Amino acid sequence: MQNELKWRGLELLKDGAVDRILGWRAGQFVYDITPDVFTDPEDLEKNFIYNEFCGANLSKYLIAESAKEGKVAVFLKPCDTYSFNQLCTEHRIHRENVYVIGIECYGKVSVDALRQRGIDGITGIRSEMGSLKIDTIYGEESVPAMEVYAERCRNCKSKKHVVFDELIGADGEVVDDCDRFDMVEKLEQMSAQERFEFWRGELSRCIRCNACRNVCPACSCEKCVFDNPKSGVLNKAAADNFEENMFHIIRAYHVAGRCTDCGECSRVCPEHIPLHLLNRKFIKDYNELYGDFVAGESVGQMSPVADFTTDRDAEPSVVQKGGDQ
Amino acid sequence: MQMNDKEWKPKIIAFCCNWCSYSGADLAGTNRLSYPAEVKIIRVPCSCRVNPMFILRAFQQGADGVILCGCHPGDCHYSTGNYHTRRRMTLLFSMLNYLGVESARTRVEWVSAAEGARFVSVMDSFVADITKLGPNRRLEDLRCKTN
Amino acid sequence: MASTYTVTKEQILSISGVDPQKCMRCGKCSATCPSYDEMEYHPHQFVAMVEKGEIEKLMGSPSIYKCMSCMACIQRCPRQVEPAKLVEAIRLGVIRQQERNHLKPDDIPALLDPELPQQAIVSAMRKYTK
Amino acid sequence: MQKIGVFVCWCGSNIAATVDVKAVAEAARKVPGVVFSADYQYMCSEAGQGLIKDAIKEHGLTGVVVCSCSPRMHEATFRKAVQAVGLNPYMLEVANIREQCSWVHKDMATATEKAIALMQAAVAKVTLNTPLTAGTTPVTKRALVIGGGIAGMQTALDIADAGYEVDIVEAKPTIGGKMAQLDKTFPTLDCSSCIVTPKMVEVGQHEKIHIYSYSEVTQIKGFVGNFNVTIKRKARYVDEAKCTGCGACTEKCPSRKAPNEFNMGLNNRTAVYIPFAQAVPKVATIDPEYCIKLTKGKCGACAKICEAGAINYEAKDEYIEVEYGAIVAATGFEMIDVSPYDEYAYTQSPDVVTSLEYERLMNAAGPTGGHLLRPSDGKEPKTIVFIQCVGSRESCSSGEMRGKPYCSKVCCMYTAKHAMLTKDHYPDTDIYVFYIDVRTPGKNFDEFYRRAVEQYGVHYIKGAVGKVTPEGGKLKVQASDLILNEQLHIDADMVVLAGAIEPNKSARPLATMLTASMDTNDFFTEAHPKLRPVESPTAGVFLSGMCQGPKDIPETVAQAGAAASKVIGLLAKDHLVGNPCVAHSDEWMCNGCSQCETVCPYGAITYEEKEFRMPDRTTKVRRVAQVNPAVCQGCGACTVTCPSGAMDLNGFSNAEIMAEVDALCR
Amino acid sequence: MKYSYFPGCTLKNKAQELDRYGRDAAAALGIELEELPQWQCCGGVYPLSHDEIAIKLSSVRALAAARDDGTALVTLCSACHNVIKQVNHDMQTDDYVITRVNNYLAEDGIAYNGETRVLHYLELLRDEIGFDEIKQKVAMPLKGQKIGAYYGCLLLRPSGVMAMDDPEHPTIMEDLIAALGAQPVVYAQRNECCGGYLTLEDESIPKKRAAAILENARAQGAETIITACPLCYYNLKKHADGTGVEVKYFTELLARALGVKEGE
Repeated sequence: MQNELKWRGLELLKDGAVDRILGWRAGQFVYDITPDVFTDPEDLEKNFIYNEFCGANLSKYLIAESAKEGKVAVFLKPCDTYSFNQLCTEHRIHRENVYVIGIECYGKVSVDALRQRGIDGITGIRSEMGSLKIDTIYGEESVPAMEVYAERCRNCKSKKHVVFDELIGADGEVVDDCDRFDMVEKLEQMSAQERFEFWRGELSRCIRCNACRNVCPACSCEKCVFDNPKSGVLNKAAADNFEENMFHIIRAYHVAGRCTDCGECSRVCPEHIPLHLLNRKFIKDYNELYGDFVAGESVGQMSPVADFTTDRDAEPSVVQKGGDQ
Repeated sequence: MQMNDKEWKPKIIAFCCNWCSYSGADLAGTNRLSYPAEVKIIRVPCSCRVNPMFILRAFQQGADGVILCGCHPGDCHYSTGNYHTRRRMTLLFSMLNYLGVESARTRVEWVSAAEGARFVSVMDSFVADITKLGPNRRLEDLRCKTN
Repeated sequence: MASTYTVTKEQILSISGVDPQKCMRCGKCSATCPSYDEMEYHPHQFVAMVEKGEIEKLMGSPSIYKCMSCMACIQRCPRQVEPAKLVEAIRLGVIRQQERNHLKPDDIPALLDPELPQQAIVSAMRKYTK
Repeated sequence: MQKIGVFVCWCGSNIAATVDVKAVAEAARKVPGVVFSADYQYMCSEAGQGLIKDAIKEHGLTGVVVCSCSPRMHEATFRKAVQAVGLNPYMLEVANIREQCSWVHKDMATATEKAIALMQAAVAKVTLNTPLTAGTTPVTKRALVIGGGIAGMQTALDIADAGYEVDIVEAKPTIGGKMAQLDKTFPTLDCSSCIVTPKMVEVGQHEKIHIYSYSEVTQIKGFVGNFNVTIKRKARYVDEAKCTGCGACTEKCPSRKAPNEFNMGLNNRTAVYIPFAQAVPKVATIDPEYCIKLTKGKCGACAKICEAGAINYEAKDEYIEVEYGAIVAATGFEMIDVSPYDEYAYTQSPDVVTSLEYERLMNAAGPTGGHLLRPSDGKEPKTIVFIQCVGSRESCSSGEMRGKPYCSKVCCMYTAKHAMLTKDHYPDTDIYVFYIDVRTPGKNFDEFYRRAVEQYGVHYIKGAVGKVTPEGGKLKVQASDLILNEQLHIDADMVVLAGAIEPNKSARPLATMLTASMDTNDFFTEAHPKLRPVESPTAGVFLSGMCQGPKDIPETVAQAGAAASKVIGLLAKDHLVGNPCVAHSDEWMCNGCSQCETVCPYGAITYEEKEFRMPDRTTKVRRVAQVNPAVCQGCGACTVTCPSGAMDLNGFSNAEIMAEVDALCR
Repeated sequence: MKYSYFPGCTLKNKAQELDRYGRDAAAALGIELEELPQWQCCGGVYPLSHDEIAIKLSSVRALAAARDDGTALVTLCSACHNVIKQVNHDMQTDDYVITRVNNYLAEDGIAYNGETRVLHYLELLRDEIGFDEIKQKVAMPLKGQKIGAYYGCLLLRPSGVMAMDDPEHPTIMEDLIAALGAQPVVYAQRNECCGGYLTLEDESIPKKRAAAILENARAQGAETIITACPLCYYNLKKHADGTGVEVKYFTELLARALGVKEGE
């Protein structure tokens, strides 16, 4: 797959069809990968990487890249294409400047999951019929892929590319029986006290590194409210319990109806806070209350959060009274 | 400021839209009806002006309950504002509930300019609910104190 | 003939899926009903009487065996009340009880005519017996 | 640093009896930023206002808080007062310590404590207030009325009589609308054309009114006071300026198969035609669909006969652009297509007609010259069945709804009229009216209906018609009589269907152009259903007649006048002073995502590609939101939907409201 | 073109003509109607009550069989069509029915969610073959014949589900009549009930209904009326003597016009 992508990238660069390629750059380790822009074919040849660790969603970088002169080609996995469409809906991406290469994806590996299994010193990875062969400095390891995929991949919502100019590999289908709301349901069934404790436990670990915000394709404001003294919620660093009481709630609310559940927030969180569970709660709620809606499914959709109906609609009192202290 | 439970009185912020609910509250006054003084009203042009950030801010600053009052659906001075409120607050309250914040601390009520008596009964019941719940400790900015 | 069993209004509403409160009393169901003259209670009365809870009277009336299920009342009702579904629900309320079949298999041979299509017998059995 | 003055009103004993006003004033002095505080018996009195003015001058106050009655009562009074001494009126806040404090609480200590909190919140807010100035925009002193029926004509006349220029755009070749097609009007039974044609003439001759007949509005830009409208003048192939309306062409025209719209298609007209004798403008029009010259290239009979040389087969559609200060929608109504109700056999028998067709059959200028003859065989009908509510009052819960959920309002009355007029001319006619309810609220309306029953012997039957079967020259009507509980079978000669009325089809695209809202039935929505019934929520757009909802002629005329008075009120101003409490977008923070645009009920937000000089001296083109302050009404819906907080509301900014929250939680 | 075919019990017995002519005509039009290897009676009438599940099972079995065969399911008898089409609609939209039916059928290893397209033979003619095409294939045009279509109730109602034609102003049979070279006669009673199964118990209603229908057709000029329903056929034919109106199955006229009717 990597060679196929690289070859296609080279071809596009060389024949001048695009000026830049947005892809993944190899780092020191095989799992140490950075999204980057390649303009030089030689650089691409040498440093472009694509493997089971390339989880990063590249669509957000297009806000800046597509605003520049010339054309940029980008590799998008199925879930990334939803973010791409959503950003197009919000007029953040200059579609005409982007050449979208959809790439097949079966899931991306969580390095932490490997480490938890005691796999360390990783030097290579390849996938073979549902299992992963991992080269380490201690020898080869084989693990069932599903067990070390990131949560968002285990609960993949769609293998279908909702947008592409060309495809490498096959296009898949929307996963109808995906279980991504199971954990949200589990939380909903807890008592208020249990939920509170769960979330305090998670959110109190927040060190306010802003990684979730910076990686999130929906969190792409020109100026974030938390950096803006006029917003009334200026707060640039962890100082009090702002992170528990305000930051993540406001962030989740701000991206509600626009979040495509790409799962980048949880992927990058150094404290392993399951932030996607906040976003999924909103998604689950509006699907149940206002009808199914998938952000980014197509360009120009009206989000149920911004929409309204003059007919009967759920009243705020539908929220189940979690009255216990 | 430490108070024992007997002295404790809830702090309640009521956002009222200028056209219906704020007038409804005025009418309650004109008719000399009475409701608990813990309710403090903030006037907004429309219930749809209320940003979820305001509600979180109120809780963070020590409010024990936040209530939003707007025109009845269909009667919005700006035609559609309260329809937006309805959705936004449904989703926000559900999220707060999900985070373990007692959902009785948040409420939306539709109160028209003619419903002075209803304004009073809404406030009475809301204050009673919050009094029963006791002080808001979950979203208050009290990390040092509670631990 | 009074019914041995009472069937409640709620049961009728649930079996039929009809909301009689949608009725605006225009009478179009009765205006369009081809069985009207043979019925003691007419389609619009089924709606009004179910709404009032007068289920027993309807259960005891031969009218419930006069509906041809032609669905004209369902089709033409301007408020989507679907009176025929009430007639069916009340008839079911009767024939689902023990020994309350309107037509017994033994009765059939006497009613047969050499040309009568099977369809008529099957349909009648479906409508009149349990 | 702001210098704030706090003024506590006693309101006689209204406040002072429950709130310790001195304590409030005292507390105010301790609030940072407050440099002056006072209390007084009646702050709203001349002397009280003087106190405020003097303090502003003396202490150089930059902000004022008045603790008094509800701002809904005296905010305007106090704003005027501070403005008089040079302070921006929006640097004043009112703390409502009467309606929301002294009047609702009994205990002095509690009330005083709350009054102090309310005062502190107001101080916190005013500290963050910034002076606001309302923008002004000039007003183009010309109005556009879309639709030339009785509603449009009346609106135009009333505006024009006040001295303003008015243009009427009418899609048909003549003004007059549906009223010109009616025979008599209820409940007075006066002749419709006798009252409407003089109006048409008045409109046609009014020096301030210009009629664009056979024209359509195709584009609307701008906003209140400053609309720019593109009008399409459809090619009528006859020069309006030259045509004298002599009608010679219509006599010579060999193409005589075009359905006559004026007579509801009950007879035919020529391809070149004047809709009816009293048409305004009285100018011929060539129907390009039926004109032999235009379809086949040969003929030219009309050009030959026309002495004025008005015929021009080469004419093309023309587009003109005109500026207006106000727009009135008066697009009127149509009757629904009743053919889906074929249980009434409308498509199967020519003797089943709609009420509007019946109207023409009764009219002296109609296809039968006023003799009631049934269309199939030209015989006088002896038995006539009227069916009410055909397509009105239908349930809207199903996707396959044929009709409309509302009551069409006028059918009960015009059917009583039809019945009586028929009985007047043909007393031995048997008339049956099948009704669900007879709705006659209106002056002399119920009396009118009762006359039909009691004096004329019209058979009113509570029930519905289920089926009409044309057979052997008769219409077999099967119906129910709910009172007698029987099914009726009537052999009728004619059946008249009171079809539901619906808004004219042109209304929906017009609403889109106007960004005016509509309900699910395509009636225009009023700005407030009770208090602003003739205004659209979109500023500068007004509603006249049936386009807003079913109504009869007097109601239409009344609404037309009301719309006109609103237009006159607008055009009387040289400049529009806006409400400064409107939304505004910080262009540097705007993401360009369009969420605000989608929630704005007024279409006040547009997007623009703008060039920005970046700190590194490069320029960047960004898509940013622009709020038109003349259109924005200040609801704030956009401010909440804006993810970046670029959108804020003057007078109720995020920071101001949060400051109030903070103060009240303290 | 291949379709699964559900004849229904009446067409195997008292209405064999309806079936035979239908099959012959289909063959002449190049349509392969393959009778489902196993089918059970549709039940004759669609249950109007929401809680009747068992009655719907035979229809679902037929529908599932057609689905497994990858073909649309064609019916000819109006009653079968009405039942099967309505059941199919339930299986697409009504969760209450879907769950319960599938629970019953799980034993037989059947799971069905309304995937099959149900076509009445008339729809097959109109939508799959096309009346223009049929017109081309007419060998013996029914010139000069004045024919009224009799729809009855089952083909059209409830219209939201049946979706065959406008319930008050249907044209599908008239268009067929015109395609066969005859002159269609429109008469208002064509979509009114014939009396249906009431004929078993009480003949008076069908008698009255038949008289009204036949009289109306005759008065509007029809010499023949055609139907797709064996029960309508029975009720009408029984009372047609002396009215001057003949009652026929539409397939008979179709077969004749196509030149495949035996003995002609």
